[in-house]
Amino acid sequence: MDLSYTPEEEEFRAGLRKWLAGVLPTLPPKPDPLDWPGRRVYDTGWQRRLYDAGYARVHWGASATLRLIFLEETERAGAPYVGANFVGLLHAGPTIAAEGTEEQRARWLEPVLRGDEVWCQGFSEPDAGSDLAALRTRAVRDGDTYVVSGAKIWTSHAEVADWCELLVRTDPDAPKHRGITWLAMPMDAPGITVRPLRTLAGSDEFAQLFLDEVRIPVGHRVGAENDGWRVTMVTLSYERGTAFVGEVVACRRVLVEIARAAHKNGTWDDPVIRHQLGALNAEFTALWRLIQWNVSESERSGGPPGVGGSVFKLRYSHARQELYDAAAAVLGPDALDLGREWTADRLSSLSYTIAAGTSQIQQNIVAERILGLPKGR
Amino acid sequence: MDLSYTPEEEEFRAGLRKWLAGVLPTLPPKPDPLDWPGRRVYDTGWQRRLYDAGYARVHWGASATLRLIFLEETERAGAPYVGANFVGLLHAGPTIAAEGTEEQRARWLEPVLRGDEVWCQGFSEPDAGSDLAALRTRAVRDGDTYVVSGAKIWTSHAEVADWCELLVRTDPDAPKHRGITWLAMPMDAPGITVRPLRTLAGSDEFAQLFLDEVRIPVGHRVGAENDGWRVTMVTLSYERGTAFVGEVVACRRVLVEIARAAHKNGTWDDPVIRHQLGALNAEFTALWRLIQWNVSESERSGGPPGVGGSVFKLRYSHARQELYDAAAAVLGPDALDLGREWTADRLSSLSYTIAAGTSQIQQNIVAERILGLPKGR
Amino acid sequence: MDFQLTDEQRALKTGVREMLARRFDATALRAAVDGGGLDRGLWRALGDAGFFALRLSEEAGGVGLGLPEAVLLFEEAGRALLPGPLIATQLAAGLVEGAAEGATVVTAPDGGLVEWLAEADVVRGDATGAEPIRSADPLTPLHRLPGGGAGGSPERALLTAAEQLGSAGRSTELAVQYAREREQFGQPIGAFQAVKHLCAQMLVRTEVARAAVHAAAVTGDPVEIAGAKLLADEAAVRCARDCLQVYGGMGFTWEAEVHLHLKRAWLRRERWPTPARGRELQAAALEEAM
Amino acid sequence: MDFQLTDEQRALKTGVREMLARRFDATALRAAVDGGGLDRGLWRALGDAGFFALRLSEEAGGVGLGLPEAVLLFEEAGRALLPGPLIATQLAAGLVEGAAEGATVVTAPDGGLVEWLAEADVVRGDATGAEPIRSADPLTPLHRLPGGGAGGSPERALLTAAEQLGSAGRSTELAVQYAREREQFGQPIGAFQAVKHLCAQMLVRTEVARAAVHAAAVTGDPVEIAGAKLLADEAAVRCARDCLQVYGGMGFTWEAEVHLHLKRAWLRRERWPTPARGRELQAAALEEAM
Repeated sequence: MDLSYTPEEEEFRAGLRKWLAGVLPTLPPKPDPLDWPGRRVYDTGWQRRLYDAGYARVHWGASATLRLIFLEETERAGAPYVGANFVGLLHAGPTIAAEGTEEQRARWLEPVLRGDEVWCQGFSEPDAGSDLAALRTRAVRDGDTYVVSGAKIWTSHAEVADWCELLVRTDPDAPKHRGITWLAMPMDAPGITVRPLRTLAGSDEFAQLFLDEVRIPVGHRVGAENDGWRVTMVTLSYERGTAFVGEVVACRRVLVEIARAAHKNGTWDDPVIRHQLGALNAEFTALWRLIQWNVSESERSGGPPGVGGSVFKLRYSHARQELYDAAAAVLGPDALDLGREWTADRLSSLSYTIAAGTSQIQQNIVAERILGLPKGR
Repeated sequence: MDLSYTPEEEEFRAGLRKWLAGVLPTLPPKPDPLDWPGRRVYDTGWQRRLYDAGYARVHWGASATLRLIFLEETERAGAPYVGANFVGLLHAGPTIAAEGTEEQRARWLEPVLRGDEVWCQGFSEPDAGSDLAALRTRAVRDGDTYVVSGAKIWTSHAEVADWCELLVRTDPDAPKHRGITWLAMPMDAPGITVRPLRTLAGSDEFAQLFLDEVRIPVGHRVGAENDGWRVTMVTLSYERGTAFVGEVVACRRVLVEIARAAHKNGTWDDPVIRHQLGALNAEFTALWRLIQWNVSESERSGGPPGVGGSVFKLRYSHARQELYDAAAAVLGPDALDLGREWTADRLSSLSYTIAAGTSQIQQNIVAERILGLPKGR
Repeated sequence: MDFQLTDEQRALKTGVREMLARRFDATALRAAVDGGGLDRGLWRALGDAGFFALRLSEEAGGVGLGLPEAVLLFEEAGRALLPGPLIATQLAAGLVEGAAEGATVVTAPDGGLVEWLAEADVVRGDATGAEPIRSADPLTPLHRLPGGGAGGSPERALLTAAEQLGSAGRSTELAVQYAREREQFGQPIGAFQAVKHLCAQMLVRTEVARAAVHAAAVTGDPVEIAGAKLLADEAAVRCARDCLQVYGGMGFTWEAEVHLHLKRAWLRRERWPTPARGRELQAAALEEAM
Repeated sequence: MDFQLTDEQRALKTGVREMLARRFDATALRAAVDGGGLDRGLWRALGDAGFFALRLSEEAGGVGLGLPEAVLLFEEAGRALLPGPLIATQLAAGLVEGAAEGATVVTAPDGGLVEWLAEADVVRGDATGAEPIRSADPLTPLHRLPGGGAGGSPERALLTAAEQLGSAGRSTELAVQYAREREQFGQPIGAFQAVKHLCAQMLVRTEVARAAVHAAAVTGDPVEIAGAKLLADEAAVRCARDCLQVYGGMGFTWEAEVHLHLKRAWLRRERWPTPARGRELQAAALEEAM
């Protein structure tokens, strides 16, 4: 049980802090949330600066501890969010790094790290949500090309992405987990229609993709044909690992801000509110420690984060919703004001117990894979 | 929507109140909780007074509204609990009244009402808890006698009961719900062993029954052979109906007492405690109204309470546990003192989400029978 | 004692539901969500149907019914997500000209907020200094009042509770319907215990709230009304929340009805008495019972 | 940073678990539950094994280990339901003669209660006016102190949290084991989602508490310790409660181990800081961070 960092890690942290302090004031103003091309330019520009300063490689290849420090410090300093680079850096990138050929890694990884190329994700389908493996987008082999038709949903940055990591069904007769293939789809290929999808938060953050005989070269396949499910699980367990580090740091900051707001509007004097915020302080401190525990574990095992990520996600998604419920309790009637940052954040927080595996699915995973409870008949 | 009572009902209430005020001071002192014969004498003595005063018939036959008033007023006046008469009045009695022959009704009902005979229940078995229909106690027909062997658990008042309402398996080859028969077993029959069963509350309130070739005449069967499951469901839905009326009245009184204790020890000044108690006040008021709603519904339909009883039980069992958790919050360290009445009551309250169908089973019932959701494969 | 609805009450409820299904169908709802403003034609139709004059005596041109009937009406309004300052207008019937007929739109401050201030013809109460805010509920334009909300009236609280109850019932209905139809892992999701138990708890919350709201309508007791609002607030918010969980990603879209119930339930919870205030009122009642 | 246990720590944990399995087996537990009083032989054996001298320096005849190792020890004690004023005695090692060796039994008031007062050789702190009560925990005789509990020490709070954590882990283990074996409706009850999800939440609560308690042991920070106790209290109580629900009727018997964890968890929750106090301490820390 050692929570101290090595001299090298401390040096990395100090260097990063110094660099951030110098570079952040020089950033251009943030683009409008609805300006997708502007957001791409902003996000990839930031990524390019990280690359040039040598910080891009922290996303894979580097130790999990360095990644933890990187995410902690960038969030603390108020650096731009990963944004348009999310799928490239945290989903497609790690997948290609782990499962791609030498050639594929050379082709796709560097542009992601440099902020030259943006990826989006084509996993979910309207009829395959929790049951992701039930996806029906079909890919039929035609010589050295896959011809793909179907529909995908919940795709971010689709409007400005260069690539889409796509799951398709290549063998409709195989058991559902065994007929899936992972493809990299160029977003400028003919046959792709992008339609914005409005969420309950009122944002057009996501899109639907309609694919009509899109032709994708066989060389864009990562992993073997029909082995896409296994290939994908690498990505998903990665997401459940350290992907939330920055968010937990941010939640702890928001909690302090909520306490400040409570002081200001007098609700701090109400012990019910104070206890609610106090309990959340203990909660987010513990979640931070749990992240450190998970990172240590993945450093030891050398692999991607294990199912322990499900434990974290179950608790964190709930805690995040409680955080914004507490914000609403402090705000009172102002919680109905969309002009308040926390009101919009509260609405987005609702997706946390649903996206990337509902809490119900996560509980099945924990019960069956960690605790060894039997599957139901 | 009418919550007022008819002149006849008000007259019944006034008469009962007056009678209770006169009779309660004349009752003998309460027996020691471990003195089973003494408890039987006390409980049946009270039942006999009710009978003589004309109030015994309220348990079945009378309107549900009169029963409601009866249970409300006796609880409010601090009259003795139904105690040893519980199974006779609330389980076996209603079953025999609904499903017994003319002769059986004549034989068994009057002695229950008069407090002459005490019943106990032999339903649950160690391996058939939530899955009651999986019971394995066997009854083999030998002429006009059933020969019964097996084991039963969670039997109250077994030491002093005259009769036991028993569920046995008469057809081991039939689907599990179709091979069960309801029998009235005389508790003095040879082959019955009663062994006390200590609960986590430290009381010996229950017993286990071991049955070794106990001979029961065929004439003691209520309903047809192998039809015992249906016969029993009448009893169980009865239990989920108005059986908790007195307890809800008692809970509301306890809540006021807890508030008084909070005033006394200063915890009332803590808004967290005050809000907890305030929320419970709203809760128990609503549960009382829900009882009135359920009673009205059963008056209209003319039958036993419907599945609405499951809705009530789900919420009430939880609310009762919250009530005693609130008592513990008010008591602080005194909540660890078994000398305090609420400490023991808190321990017993733990059984409420388990006994007579766990909350999990009740939720299945509500989801499948009321909401029409499909059974899982 | 017969706590069930009378035949007349049942007929009233069915009548209102059918009227709303006709006059405020899915298309009208979408239009309202997309910022159509207050539909004066619909308001007038509600007036013609006696929605606002319900509790006005027959001599005064009203329907002459009581609080229990008003509760049934507002349950249906909550269920249908009917927009507009319905409660303020009904409470103004007979007091503000045109309110009973649906010719005048009346609003009133409540809990630090004023709904539909810009569109209302008459404001009852003090809305000085009210500033427009971007309402989280797309069906209700809002102004924020400086300072907190003052006290409110039990009648308003009861009718708000009725709206919450209707909304809770609708969220339950939506979740159950979706759970029956949506298939995942080769069976309807409603066959999974996790979903089944979510739905069962939704029903329990709704039915407990119903008993509380209906009883409070009969007794008119202010403490009982405060308790009913507490339970109805919780039922509406949590049922909408759970409905969203049952819907999964599909509930997260702007097009699904689910989020409208959640946002409206949040808004109504801010009306007097808020849950914190309601618990204090209940505690005070306990104190009196000591 | 390597937050995992070192090999030495793992070995220590295993060693203690094995020692307790030998010296305090199921029969010894039953005897203790049935009111056997404090087992002085066991106490001495714990002393010989270094349980009390663990954090005493080697020069002073101790084992020379730190808070993290002490936490592992008390986790095992909590898991095994080991009776006696263990924490007070360990904290007295080096200060009270014979405590380190297990020759002296030391108790101390905490949170308005004193455990094992009649059997202790030494009382640290003021137990004036202590009155015996009928303890709800059959494994811990109790005296009640007049007035409330005063403040406590972070070290005591941390070791209490460690006991709670061990108990939470054990309740989870018991529930999972029972869920795998108990069959109802033709399959192990652990195959039903309702039971599965109860168990999953038990594990989540335990693992979050573990991260909090272990980190607090490393940093020794009083605020972090208070937060760890808050989470460990909740984990221990709710896991025992849920374990009871998984066990159903079978958990309701005196013979099942389940209730012993629940009662002990309730008792430890009353030690300083109680959850209410812990939340205030956390709120105060938030105030400082503003």
